[in-house]
Amino acid sequence: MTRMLNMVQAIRDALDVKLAEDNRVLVLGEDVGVNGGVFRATDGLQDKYGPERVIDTPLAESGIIGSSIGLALNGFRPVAEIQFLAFIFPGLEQVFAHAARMRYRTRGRFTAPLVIRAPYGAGIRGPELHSESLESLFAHTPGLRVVAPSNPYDAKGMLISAMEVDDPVIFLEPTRLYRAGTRDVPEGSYRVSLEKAERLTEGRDVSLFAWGAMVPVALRAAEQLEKEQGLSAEVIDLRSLMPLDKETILSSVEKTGRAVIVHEAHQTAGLGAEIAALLADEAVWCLRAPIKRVAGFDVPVPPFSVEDAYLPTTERVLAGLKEVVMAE
Amino acid sequence: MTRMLNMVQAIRDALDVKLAEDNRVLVLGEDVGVNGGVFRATDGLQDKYGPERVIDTPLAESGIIGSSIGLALNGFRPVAEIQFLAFIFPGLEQVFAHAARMRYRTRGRFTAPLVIRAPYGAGIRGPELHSESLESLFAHTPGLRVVAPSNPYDAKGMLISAMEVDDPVIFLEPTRLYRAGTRDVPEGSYRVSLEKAERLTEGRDVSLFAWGAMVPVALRAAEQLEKEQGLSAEVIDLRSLMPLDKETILSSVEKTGRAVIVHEAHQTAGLGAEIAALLADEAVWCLRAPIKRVAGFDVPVPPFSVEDAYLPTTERVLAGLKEVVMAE
Amino acid sequence: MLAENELLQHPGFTSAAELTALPALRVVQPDGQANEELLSRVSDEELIAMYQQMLRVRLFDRKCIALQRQGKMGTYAPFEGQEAAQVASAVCLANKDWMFPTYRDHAAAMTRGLPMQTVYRYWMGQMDGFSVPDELNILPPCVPIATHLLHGVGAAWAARLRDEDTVSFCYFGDGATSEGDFHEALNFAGVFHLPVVFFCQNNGFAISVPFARQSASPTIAKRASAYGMDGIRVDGNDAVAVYLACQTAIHKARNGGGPTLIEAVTQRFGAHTTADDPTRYRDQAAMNEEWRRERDAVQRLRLLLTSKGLWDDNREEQWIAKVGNELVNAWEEAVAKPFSEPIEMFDHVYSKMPAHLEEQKKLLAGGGLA
Amino acid sequence: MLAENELLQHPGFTSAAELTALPALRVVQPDGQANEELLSRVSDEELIAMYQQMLRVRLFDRKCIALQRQGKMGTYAPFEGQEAAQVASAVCLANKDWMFPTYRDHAAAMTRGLPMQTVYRYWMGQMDGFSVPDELNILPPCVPIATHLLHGVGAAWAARLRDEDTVSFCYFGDGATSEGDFHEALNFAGVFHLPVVFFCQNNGFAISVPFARQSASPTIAKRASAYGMDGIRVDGNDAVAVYLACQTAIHKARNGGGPTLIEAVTQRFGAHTTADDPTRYRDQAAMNEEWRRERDAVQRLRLLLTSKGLWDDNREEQWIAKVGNELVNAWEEAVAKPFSEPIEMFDHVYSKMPAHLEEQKKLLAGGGLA
Ligand SMILES: Cc1ncc(C[n+]2csc(CCOP(=O)(O)OP(=O)(O)O)c2C)c(N)n1
Ligand SMILES: Cc1ncc(C[n+]2csc(CCOP(=O)(O)OP(=O)(O)O)c2C)c(N)n1
Ligand SMILES: [Mg+2]
Ligand SMILES: [Mg+2]
Repeated sequence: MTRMLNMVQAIRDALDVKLAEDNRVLVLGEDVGVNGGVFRATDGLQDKYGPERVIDTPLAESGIIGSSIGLALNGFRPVAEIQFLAFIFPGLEQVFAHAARMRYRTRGRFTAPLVIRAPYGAGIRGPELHSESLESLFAHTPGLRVVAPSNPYDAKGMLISAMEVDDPVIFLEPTRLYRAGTRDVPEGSYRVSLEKAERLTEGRDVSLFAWGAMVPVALRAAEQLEKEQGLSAEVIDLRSLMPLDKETILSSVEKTGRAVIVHEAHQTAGLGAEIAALLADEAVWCLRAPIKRVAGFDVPVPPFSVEDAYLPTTERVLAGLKEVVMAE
Repeated sequence: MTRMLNMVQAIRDALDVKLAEDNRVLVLGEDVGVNGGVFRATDGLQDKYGPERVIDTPLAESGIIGSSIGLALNGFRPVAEIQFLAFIFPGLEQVFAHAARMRYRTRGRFTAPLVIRAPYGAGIRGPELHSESLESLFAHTPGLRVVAPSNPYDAKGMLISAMEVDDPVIFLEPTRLYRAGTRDVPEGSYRVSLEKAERLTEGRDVSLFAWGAMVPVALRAAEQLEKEQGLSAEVIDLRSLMPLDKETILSSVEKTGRAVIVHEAHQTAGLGAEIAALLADEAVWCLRAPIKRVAGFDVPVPPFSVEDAYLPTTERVLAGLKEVVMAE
Repeated sequence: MLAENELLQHPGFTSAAELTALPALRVVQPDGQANEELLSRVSDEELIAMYQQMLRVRLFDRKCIALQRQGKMGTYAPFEGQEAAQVASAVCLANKDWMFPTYRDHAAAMTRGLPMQTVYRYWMGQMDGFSVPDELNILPPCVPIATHLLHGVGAAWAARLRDEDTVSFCYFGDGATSEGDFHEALNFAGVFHLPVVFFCQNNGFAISVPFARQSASPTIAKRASAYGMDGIRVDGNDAVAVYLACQTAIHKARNGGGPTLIEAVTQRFGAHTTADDPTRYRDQAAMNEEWRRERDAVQRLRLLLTSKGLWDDNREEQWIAKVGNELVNAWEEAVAKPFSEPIEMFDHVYSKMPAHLEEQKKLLAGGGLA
Repeated sequence: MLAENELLQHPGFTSAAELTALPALRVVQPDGQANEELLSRVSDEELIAMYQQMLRVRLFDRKCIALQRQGKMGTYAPFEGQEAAQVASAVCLANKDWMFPTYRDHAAAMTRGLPMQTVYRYWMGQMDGFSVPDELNILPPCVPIATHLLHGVGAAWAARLRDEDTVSFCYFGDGATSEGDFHEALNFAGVFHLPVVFFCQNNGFAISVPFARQSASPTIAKRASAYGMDGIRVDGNDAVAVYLACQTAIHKARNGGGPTLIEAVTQRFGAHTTADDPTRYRDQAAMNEEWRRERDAVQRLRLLLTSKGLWDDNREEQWIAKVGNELVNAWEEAVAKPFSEPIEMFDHVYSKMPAHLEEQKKLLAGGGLA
C-alpha cells in the first residue's frame, strides 16, 4: 500500500513507524510535542505515543543534543529536532566533541546512535538564520553520517535507516521541499540506503551533482540543456553527504568527462569542493573541461527579499553546464 | 633592531606592541592574566598593562567571545584567547551567528573587529581535543578572516595586522611550532599581509601548498624530492586561509602543472579540497597530473601515542609528490 | 524614581540574599486603582507619553499582522499584550545607552526612536531594515535566542572600562533563560559587576512550551541570586511598575551598582508569529477573556489616566487618527523606497571586499554563473 | 545513612527554598575529632575501606607524577588533596550506576573499579586507556569542561523512562560551573526531575583562576535553587561528610526524589597538571603549610581511625607495601601490553568502516600516501 505524501508527511510517517515498532525510539526537541513541530513534522505523535516518548524540551540545543547523547548511551534511540539548522550552533560542541567521538573514544564500548533532524536551506522567506546550509561542517567531522533527502520517498526510507544505524546521523531536511510536492510513499517500514547516491537521469555529456533542494533545480537545468543544445546531463542526487558515494561519482565522470556541482551552501570550503577535489585526484585523466561549482555566494544568506539571488537558480546552473560543455 | 624570538615570544611581542600603542586593545581569556597563558603567550602582560586590559575571564568560551563582540561593538579591540582550538566549540554560535555577521547585518553600522587567537594542531602529545585543526569550518563562514602563521616573523606581523583590520580574525597558532625555532623579529610595529601567500622556494616541477605546522614538513619533503629525484617543488605557505591568495596559487600551478596540498585537518571537506577545486576549475588546462592531498586521516585525532601517524609526515608528503611528478 | 534602598525594602523587591518565589511588584490594579505613593514618582506627562506610545505600537502591531496577511511582509512576530513591558522599559533609557532587542521587541526599539519605516523594512526582508540611525545604540533584532545578552555584557564592560555611565539593556523571553548563553552572560555581568540590566519578558510561553517546562524554578527573578545580583519581579502589564523597576535598575547600573535581573510577568496575547497557531497549545478563548478583563496593559493605563482626568474619548480618538496617519505614511515611504538589490548582498561582508567576492559580484551582475 | 528529612534539617544542609551562603557540613574535624552522632551512620569497615582507598590513590597519583617526569607518560592531572571528595563519593555508587568523571577524577573511577592499568594506559596516550570494563558504567575522562553533565542527565533520563533505579553521578570542578552546559544540564535535570547527582569539587581554582573570578555567588551549592533542586555544601576534605551527603543524594535520586547539587569544598594540593606551575598564581608555601595542618583529607581520616583504634603504624606500613606492589605490577603490565598500533585509529569511527576509511587504512598500512 502506498499513499501520496509530501515530505513533511513522509518524515512524520517514518517517525510514526519507528515509534510504533521500536520502544527505544524517542522524539525530542523544542515544540515537537503539543505543537507537533513548527513545520508539523511531529504532528499527532505525542497524542499517539505520550509525552514520555515525544518530548517538549526546554529551549536549549546543547541540552537537547547532550542529553540525547546520554539517552543513547543508556539504550535509547533519540531523534532530536533542531528547529532550524543554524540553531544547532549552540549544540555544536556536543556534536563535534561527543556524538561524533563516543564510539571511537570508548573503542566501541559506548555509542551514541542519535538522529539530529533539522530543516535546512533557503528559499522560504525565513528570518535571519533560518536558511543556512551547513553540511560541510558535519562532513568534515569523522564519526558523523550526514544525509539530505530530496523527495518524500527517500525522506521516509532514509529516516528509518537513520534511526536504525548505530552511528549518529545529521539528517538534513530541505525546508523548501517540505511541501513542494507529493510522491507515492509505502506504508510501514522500508529502508533507503544511507550511503548510495541515486542517478536520476542518464546522460552522456556532463555529470551534474546535487542534493536536497538543489535536486529539482538541477533537473530543470538538465532539461533545459537538452532542449536548448540537445545535450544530456547525468543528474545525480548524492543523498549521502558523508560518506560520499565515490563510486557513483567517479563512474559518472569517467563516462561524461565533465562535472558541475550544485549546492546552496557557500561555495568556499563547501562540499562541492570535496567532490571537485576527488575528481581532480582520481578522475583527472578523464576531465575534458573545468569542474564548475554553482553554489551559494560567499556571503551570509541575505534577507529574504533577495535570497533567491543568493541561491543557485536554474539559470545559473544552466550557465554552468554550458560553460562546461562548451569548454575545450 | 631585531631579536631572535620563537613564535610564542613573537606573539607576546605583538600583543605588547599593540597594548602599548592602542588603548582599545584588550587581551582576555582563561588564564591569560596572572598565569600568563598556558603557553605563556601573554606572560608579563598583566603586570605591565594591568588587570583591566589583560583579563582573566570565567571558564566560558561563549562568554569570552560573546562579550568580546560586545566590547568590540562599543569601541574596543579585544584579543580573545581560546586555550586550545577545539574549546571554541561552545563559542561557535557567537562566531558564526554574530562575529561573522555583525557588519553585514547592520550594513556597516556596527562591527566586531575582534581577534580570536587559538593554539591549534597536533604533534605535542596533548590530551584529547587539544590537537584539532578546524580552519575549514571558519573558511566556510563568510565575514571571517582566517590566518595561520608558520614562523615567528609572520606571527608577529600578522597578529599586528589582525589587531588593526576592521574584521573579525581567527588567528590560528600552530602549537607544534610555538617553540620549534627562532627567527629574527624586528622590535616595534610592522605588518605582514593578511591576504598574501608566501612562496618559500621556487620550483618548476610541482607546487606544494601548506600552512601552519605543515610548512616545515613540506619544506623537508621538497628538499628530499630535490635530493632523490633532482626535481624542484615550489613550496607555498598560504598564511591566509580566508581569503585565499588565488593569484599566487593559480600562477604557481600554471607554471608547474602539478599540485600537492598538505594539511593536518581531516582530508574530507578540509581546506585542501577548496584549493583543489579552484585548480580543477581555473587551472584544469594546465594540469599534468592528479591533484593530491596529503592530509590528516578522516578519523578523530587519535590519542597521542599514535598521533604522529595521523599527521602528514615528510614521507607521506614525499610519496604524494612522487605520485604527482611521476604521473602522465 | 525610587531610592535604591527604598526599592530594596519594598515588599515586591528583594536582594540577592533573600530571593525566593516572589510576589510581583504592582502599582496599578487592573481596574486602574493605583498605589498613590508609588504612583507619585511618575509625572502625569510621563504617564500620558507612555500611554500614547503603547497605543501607537499596538496599532502598528495590528497593522503589521494585516500587512503580513496580505502577503506584503514575511512572517511577523507580534507583541500585543507586552506593550507596557516594552514601552515602559524603553522610556527609561537614554540615547547613549545600548539596547539589545529580540525579534519581538520592536515596540521597545520604536519607543527609543527606531523609525517605523525601518521596522516595516525589516519585516519586508529588506537589507536596510537592519540599519540603525547613527545616534542610537540599538542593535537589530536578535534571532538566535539569548546570544545578545553577552553583547550587552561586553558593551557594558566597555563603558565601565572607559568610565562612561552608559548602561546596556537586554530584552529577552522566558525561553531564553534555558540557553547556556543566558547563564554565561549573567555570570560575567556578576563577576565583573557590569552596568547591564537583563530584562526578561516572561510571557509564559516559548512558542508552544509553557514556562513550567523551561524551568523548575518558579520565577526567573529568583535566578539572580545564583549570580550574586539583585532580581526584581514586576507585573509586566503594569506600565508604572515596569517603569519604576527599570528606572531604579538603570540608575543603579549607571552609578556603579552593578547588574540587575528584571522579570516582567506578561502575556503574549496573540500568536508567537504569524506562522503560529496558538490554539494548538493553549485555550485561547479563556485567555482572551481573562486578558481583556485584567491583563490588558493598554486598557489598564487608560483606566488610570481617565480616572486622573488625564485622558478621554476625545483625546483617544484624535490620537488614534494621528497614529493612523503615521502608520499609512510610514508604510507608503517603506514601499516607495527602492527595494534591496541582490547585488547589495556583497557589501559589508568585510571591511574591504576580497577578490573572490569581487568576482562573484561581477558574475551576479553579469547574469553569469558565479 | 541519614533520612532525607533529617539531612534537610541538619544545619549544614538546606533546601532549595532557603539557600544562602552556607556553612559546610563537617563531621570530622582536622584533628580527627568527630560528631559521634553523624559518625555512627558509617561502619568501621566502611571507614577503613575508604581510608585504604584514599591512601592507595594518593600513592598512585604520586607514582604518576614521577612517571610523567621520567617521560613515561604524557601531561598528567594530579588529584592530591581531593582524595576524600572522590573516594567517599564513589564508594556510594553501585555497579549499575553511571559515573561521568573528568580528567582529574581517576581516583573516583578507580574506586568504582576501573583497573589501575587502564588509568596508566590512558595517561600514556594508549587507545585502550579509554576502554571501560563491560560491567561498569564509567565514561572515559571528559576533557571539554562541563559537557558530560548533559550525558549524565540523558543517562538518568533513560533510567527514569525505563523505571530503573540507577543514578547518574557527574564529577566536575568549580570552573565548570561557568559554562553554559552546566546551566543547561541542571535545568534539564530540574525540569524532568531526574535521578542525577551533580558533584562539584570546588578546589578553589580553574587552573590559575580563583573561584571569586568564576562566580559572584559565594557558593556553588546556592545555585541549586535556580533549578528548583536541593543543594548541599560539604567539607570535601572530610570523607565522612562527603560520604553522608552523597549517600543521601543518591538514595533520594534512586527513590524518585530528583536531582541534587553537591559542592565539596576541597583543595588541589599540587599543580593543575604536570605542565602547570602553581607558584605563578598562588602562595604555594602558605598553602602547603595550611593544607598539612588542617586540609589533608588522608591525614584527617587516619587520625580518626587511629583514635578509634582501627588503624596503626603497622597496618599503615603493610598497606603501603601492598599498594606499592600493586603500583609496580600494574605499571609493568601496562608497559608489557602491546602499544596501540597506528592502524587502530581507523577502528570504531563508524559502526561499519566506510569505503574512504578502508582506503585510507590501506594506504597507511602500505606506507603510502593517504
Ligand atoms: C538558538 C535558537 N533556538 C531556537 C530558536 C527558534 N525560536 C525562535 S523564538 C523561540 C521561542 C522563544 O521564546 P521566549 O524566549 O520565551 O521569547 P518569546 O518568543 O516568548 O518572546 C524559538 C524556540 C531560535 N531563534 N534560536
Ligand atoms: C571547554 C573547555 N575549555 C577550556 C578547557 C581547558 N581547561 C582544562 S581544565 C581547565 C580548568 C578547569 O577548572 P575546574 O572546572 O575548576 O576543574 P579542576 O581542573 O580544578 O579540577 C581548563 C580551563 C577545557 N578542557 N574545555
Ligand atoms: Mg516567552
Ligand atoms: Mg577547580
